[in-house]
Amino acid sequence: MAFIRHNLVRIVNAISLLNTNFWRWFHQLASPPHVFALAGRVCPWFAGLAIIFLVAGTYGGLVLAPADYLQGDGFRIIYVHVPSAYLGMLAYMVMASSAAIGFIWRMKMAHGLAVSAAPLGAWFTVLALVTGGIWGKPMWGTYWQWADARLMSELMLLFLFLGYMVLRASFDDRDKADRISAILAVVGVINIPIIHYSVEWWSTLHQGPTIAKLDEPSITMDMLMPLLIMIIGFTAFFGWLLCKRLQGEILKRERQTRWVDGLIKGRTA
Amino acid sequence: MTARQNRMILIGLVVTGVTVSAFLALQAFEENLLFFFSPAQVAAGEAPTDRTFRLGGMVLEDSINREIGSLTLNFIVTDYTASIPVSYTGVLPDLFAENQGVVARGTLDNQGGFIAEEILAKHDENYMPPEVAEALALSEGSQTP
Amino acid sequence: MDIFILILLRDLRLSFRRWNELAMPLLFFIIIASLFPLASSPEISQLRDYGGAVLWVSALLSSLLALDGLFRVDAEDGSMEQLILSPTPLGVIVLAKIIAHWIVSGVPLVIVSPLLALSFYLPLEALPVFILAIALATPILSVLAAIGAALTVSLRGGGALIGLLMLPMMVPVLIFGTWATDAAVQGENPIGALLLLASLAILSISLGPLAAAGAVKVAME
Amino acid sequence: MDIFILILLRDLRLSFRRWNELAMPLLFFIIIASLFPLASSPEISQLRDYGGAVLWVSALLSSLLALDGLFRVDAEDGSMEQLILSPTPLGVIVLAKIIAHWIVSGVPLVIVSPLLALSFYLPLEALPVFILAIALATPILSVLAAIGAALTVSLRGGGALIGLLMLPMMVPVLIFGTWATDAAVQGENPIGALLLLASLAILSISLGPLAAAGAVKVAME
Amino acid sequence: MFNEAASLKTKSLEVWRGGVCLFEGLDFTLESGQVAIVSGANGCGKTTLLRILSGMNQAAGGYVTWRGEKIHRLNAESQAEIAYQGHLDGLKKEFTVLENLRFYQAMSNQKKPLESLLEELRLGPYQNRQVRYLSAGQRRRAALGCMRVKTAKLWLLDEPLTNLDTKGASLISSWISEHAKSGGIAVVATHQRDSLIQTATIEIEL
Amino acid sequence: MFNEAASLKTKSLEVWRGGVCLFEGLDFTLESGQVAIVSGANGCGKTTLLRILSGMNQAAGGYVTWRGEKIHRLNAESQAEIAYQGHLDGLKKEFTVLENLRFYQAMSNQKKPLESLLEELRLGPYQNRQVRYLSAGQRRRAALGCMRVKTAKLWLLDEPLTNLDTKGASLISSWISEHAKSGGIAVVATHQRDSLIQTATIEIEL
Ligand code: HEM
Ligand SMILES: Nc1ncnc2c1ncn2[C@@H]1O[C@H](COP(=O)(O)OP(=O)(O)OP(=O)(O)O)[C@@H](O)[C@H]1O
Ligand SMILES: Nc1ncnc2c1ncn2[C@@H]1O[C@H](COP(=O)(O)OP(=O)(O)OP(=O)(O)O)[C@@H](O)[C@H]1O
Ligand SMILES: [Mg+2]
Ligand SMILES: [Mg+2]
Repeated sequence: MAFIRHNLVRIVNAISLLNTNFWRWFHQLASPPHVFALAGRVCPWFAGLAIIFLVAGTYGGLVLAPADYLQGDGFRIIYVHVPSAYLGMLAYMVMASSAAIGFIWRMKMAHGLAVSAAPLGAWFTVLALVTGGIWGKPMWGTYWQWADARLMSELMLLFLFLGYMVLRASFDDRDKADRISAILAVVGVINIPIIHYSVEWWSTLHQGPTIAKLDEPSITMDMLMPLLIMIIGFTAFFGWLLCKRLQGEILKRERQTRWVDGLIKGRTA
Repeated sequence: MTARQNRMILIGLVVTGVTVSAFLALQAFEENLLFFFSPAQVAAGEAPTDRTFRLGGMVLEDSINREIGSLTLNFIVTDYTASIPVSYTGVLPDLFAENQGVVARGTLDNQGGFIAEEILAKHDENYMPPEVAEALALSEGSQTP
Repeated sequence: MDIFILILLRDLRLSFRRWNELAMPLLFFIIIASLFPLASSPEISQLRDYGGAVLWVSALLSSLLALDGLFRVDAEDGSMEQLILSPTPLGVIVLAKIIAHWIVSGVPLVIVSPLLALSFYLPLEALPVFILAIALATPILSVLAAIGAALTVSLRGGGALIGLLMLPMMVPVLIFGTWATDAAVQGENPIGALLLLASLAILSISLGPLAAAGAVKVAME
Repeated sequence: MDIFILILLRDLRLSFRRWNELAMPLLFFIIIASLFPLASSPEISQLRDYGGAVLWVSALLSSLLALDGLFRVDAEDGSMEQLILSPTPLGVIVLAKIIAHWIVSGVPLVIVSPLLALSFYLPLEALPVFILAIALATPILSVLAAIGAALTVSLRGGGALIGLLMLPMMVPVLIFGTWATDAAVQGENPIGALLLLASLAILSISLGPLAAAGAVKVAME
Repeated sequence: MFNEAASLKTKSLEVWRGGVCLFEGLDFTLESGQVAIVSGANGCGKTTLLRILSGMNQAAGGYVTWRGEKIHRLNAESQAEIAYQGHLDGLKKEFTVLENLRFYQAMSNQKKPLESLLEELRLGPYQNRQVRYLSAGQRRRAALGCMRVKTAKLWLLDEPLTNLDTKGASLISSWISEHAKSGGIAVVATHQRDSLIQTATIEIEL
Repeated sequence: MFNEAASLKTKSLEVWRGGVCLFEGLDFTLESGQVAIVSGANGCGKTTLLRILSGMNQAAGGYVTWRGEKIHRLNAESQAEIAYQGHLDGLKKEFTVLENLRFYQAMSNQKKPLESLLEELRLGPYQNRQVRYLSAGQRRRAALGCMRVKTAKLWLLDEPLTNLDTKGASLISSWISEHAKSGGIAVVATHQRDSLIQTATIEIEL
């Protein structure tokens, strides 16, 4: 009994320590100079990762991976289509969740992150739509199907990104823009599960999940590896751009403060 | 009623609402929401007879035959419970082949055949090199004689 | 609860006081539906083919437009300040306003929809499903448009922006609605689409007012 | 003349300042036209059948809606009092306002109409006539809607009333417009319908502003 | 051109509103240099009177003349001599203060530089701010600035002091005195009689 | 329920608007029975302060408490004790005066008869007239009536005397005195300092 009590106390202590550490860390995330520096520090890592993985993945996808038994070499567009489709959704989730955090805890930096993610997400979504369309013409026999739930929901994702950006642009007051557009971003999250599960919920033209499912992937290892590498590469690329944009956004927001002044003077000196 | 109770009631209502809606949505996915009809449904007379609809299934092995001297093509779409003969005139997508998924849009003629205006190929979720596909076909062939 | 009904009645009475606003969505609906046959060669088969689409698009547009003023009018005359400062949670007030608005804009639409459907030669058997679908869809559209209206209260001429912002969320309603209608017209089973509409309706009614209330509060700062 | 240009520029600049209002009619037009294929089975033959009708009805609606605020905004912030008391005849000012509004709402519509027409599979040969017809029709619709707007300035949410008042006069425009389009599509001679539209356009531009100015003056008393 | 002397006359004005006679038999004449203060309880018809004097509303009986002509049938030159500032500001919220001033200046074909006016109104730092971000009193000052740029001969002011601070109020009162001294005419409706009475030559009690 | 005494406190409030710091380090405490007059030039931040006190806006730094709780996180009971009347009236133009009063009364669960209030406001003859047909001062009186029916403990009034005639102004000033005497608290922003200063216990100069 005493043993259990002793251990319980230790666990509780550990948790509370973790908890205080977490909150300290969380509050640091509210401080612009800190976030600016943090973004600056992780940026090169993302850049390096992105370059290595994108090169390796491209080589793997174009050269090492065998042609598909059915689609031949045409299937290789998968190495762009799938990562960009994932990244579009990931970017939306990053945008919506940081906007929500910003709204609830009034954290300006979180809003900054959301703003930075939006155009990136839009571009990835465009890429997914375009590569999908290009792929669809030879494979399905059409670029586009209005009645297909996957395609429609992906298009709506693009509209959500655009709507978010347009809404922001129509406010002159940044604070208000942050908080109001956060609501739109959060409401739009409902689209994400729809995109993902659309192929299961409705019988559509778009194929079902190949890798993103509980079963074993329905793709052989030699084709899968480059795909995974590309996905990691795309993600790192996204992280890289996100850090860069976040830094820019912070400078824009904090341009009147002393630390930015100091930063600029330090650079020019 | 105190403000606190009021608040709890409101939260309760919201939670109930979300639960009910999730339940209804799951219920809806039990019903099939059709992008296309399967041959079995067509055979059972569930498909409309007087207008265009989409027919989806697999192209039956050895069923494709071209009419000589024209672009017209006849083949059979099956879901392994029922089969529907389809005829189509026009260009085909690359993926159109025997044993592959296909979605055809068109109308039923009065002999129970299907006249397609448009053929779309539907790819499944499997990707593999040709060797693997052959091996797989072999093993499946041996399992289901 | 009392306050809920109070606001509901207030908004209803206001709409009846400015009857022209009341008539707006209905008139709009009728314009579309009656001008269409005028603008195209009205052959029965054709009308039937696109009748459903016309009805659904006009329902969507009329709820988009009618709701533009939902919060703006209150914001401009200062009532919104009073509502925000009232002890009742703003979400409840917003819900009451949405429902009042649905009663004056959605319900008439539901009521005339059979007439319009018949004038587009929709088969009689499909009518109940069509009406049910419209009845389920209009509240969703109202809630969505209300969120859009709340996001744009402090911007002039929010109408177009509401459209842009809420379109991604309205499209599914449109699609499920036409699915249900088509299924019914073709004698198929519309239950799936109807269930989806019902689920969306309940979801939007339970969460939508919260989002709209949050947006209004921020916008009025 | 100076004043005419002054007001024209002021209204244009205002529209660009509230750019979302500027985008309104265009966006509206695009939404309508793109929701249609979504809501119906988007088959080429059908789309072509009702494409013309969709385009015309949505052009009509978007000019109706966009003009609701033409005088109301000025009336509510007191600018209208100042304009009425200015030495320039009110008719001139009203004309400038209508033209400014047509530039930001009608012209974009004319510009996108070929795109939409193509997306509805209107034949290429019919395009010039269609564009010309839209270009002639939008000013008429703007003037008519402006008269309606003037009649209802002093009422809130006059939108529906405008519709009601102006609908009978807009119907001919719609009919001539679709005549011209249909004629062009079927390779017939569209000149008659186009001439009718042109004569209506000139008539409405010369008399409409006077009527609208009179109505505004009375409404502001 | 103006053969009649600048004078505003009313002749047995009779005004009805909502089925009630607000006043009748109102006669007065204002000559160059005169300032009339219109006072009275809320709802006694001050706003209505000013609108009638401007020609926007019509009286049930009697008439108003400016330079001997009926007020609602003035030619362009005479019309340009009249400036009215009502309860509403007449500013475009989306325009900056400067843009609003410029617009009304251009409407009356004036071209003077605006710096000193902005200075007087203490709107200098706000000249490039959109009106919708101004405080109530700043808006009012901008609106009065717009009235000022017209350089009209007859001023009709409805509660010009609303929302103005002490400095603003004394600025307006000095404007009115100056205007009268330089031969202008003003009719001012106000509840803050004390702040403006020293500028007045006539008081109209409704 | 209310274990804390009714008091409104601000703690080192700091307010920014449009990139400018309007004021900072504003501390004051108002206890039951106190009336604060907020005065200052146009644009000094009176409206902003009142909105922050009401909880509608948030300050850049510092905070406001009512009965010891942060103002924007009040529970329903405390929230019901606050009445705010800004530059805007909050009246529905399509409703009659009586309907507007009844609505705000019902919103605060009050049920007293309204005759005497209408009498005081001199709106008796207009009680069944739609607000859009009222004169500016009559509207303002109706709006203040709507504030009055809430029987709130804390009054936040932004220029209540705007457009009011002399009688109206002295009515409001007597309301404020009475309110303070019966244990209420009021914060009143005004430019007509003279008309209200005798009711004040504190003056806040911004
Ligand atoms: C415009 C057309 C297309 C669009 C908008 C589109 C959209 C998407 C999206 C959003 C995803 C990610 C889904 C998720 O992660 O849940 C995805 C995945 C995928 N798509 Fe597409 N796609 C299109 C065309 C195609 C075509 C033509 C093919 C091949 C025939 C294809 C093959 C795939 C594959 C293999 C995946 C990965 C599936 C998984 O493992 O989850 N897509 N697509
Ligand atoms: N939304 C806004 N954005 C930027 N600046 C604003 C905004 N609202 C107000 N301001 C500025 O903040 C300052 C304070 O405004 P506020 O309305 O509080 O003044 P006030 O003291 O009430 O003035 P008044 O006596 O004129 O009513 C003003 O200079 C105004 O220009
Ligand atoms: N459109 C209208 N219809 C009916 N009655 C009206 C209308 N406009 C004003 N009234 C009434 O006419 C009377 C005079 O209104 P007016 O606005 O001229 O008063 P005022 O002297 O300017 O008052 P205030 O000092 O409040 O501004 C008021 O009793 C008002 O109720
Ligand atoms: Mg008045
Ligand atoms: Mg103020």
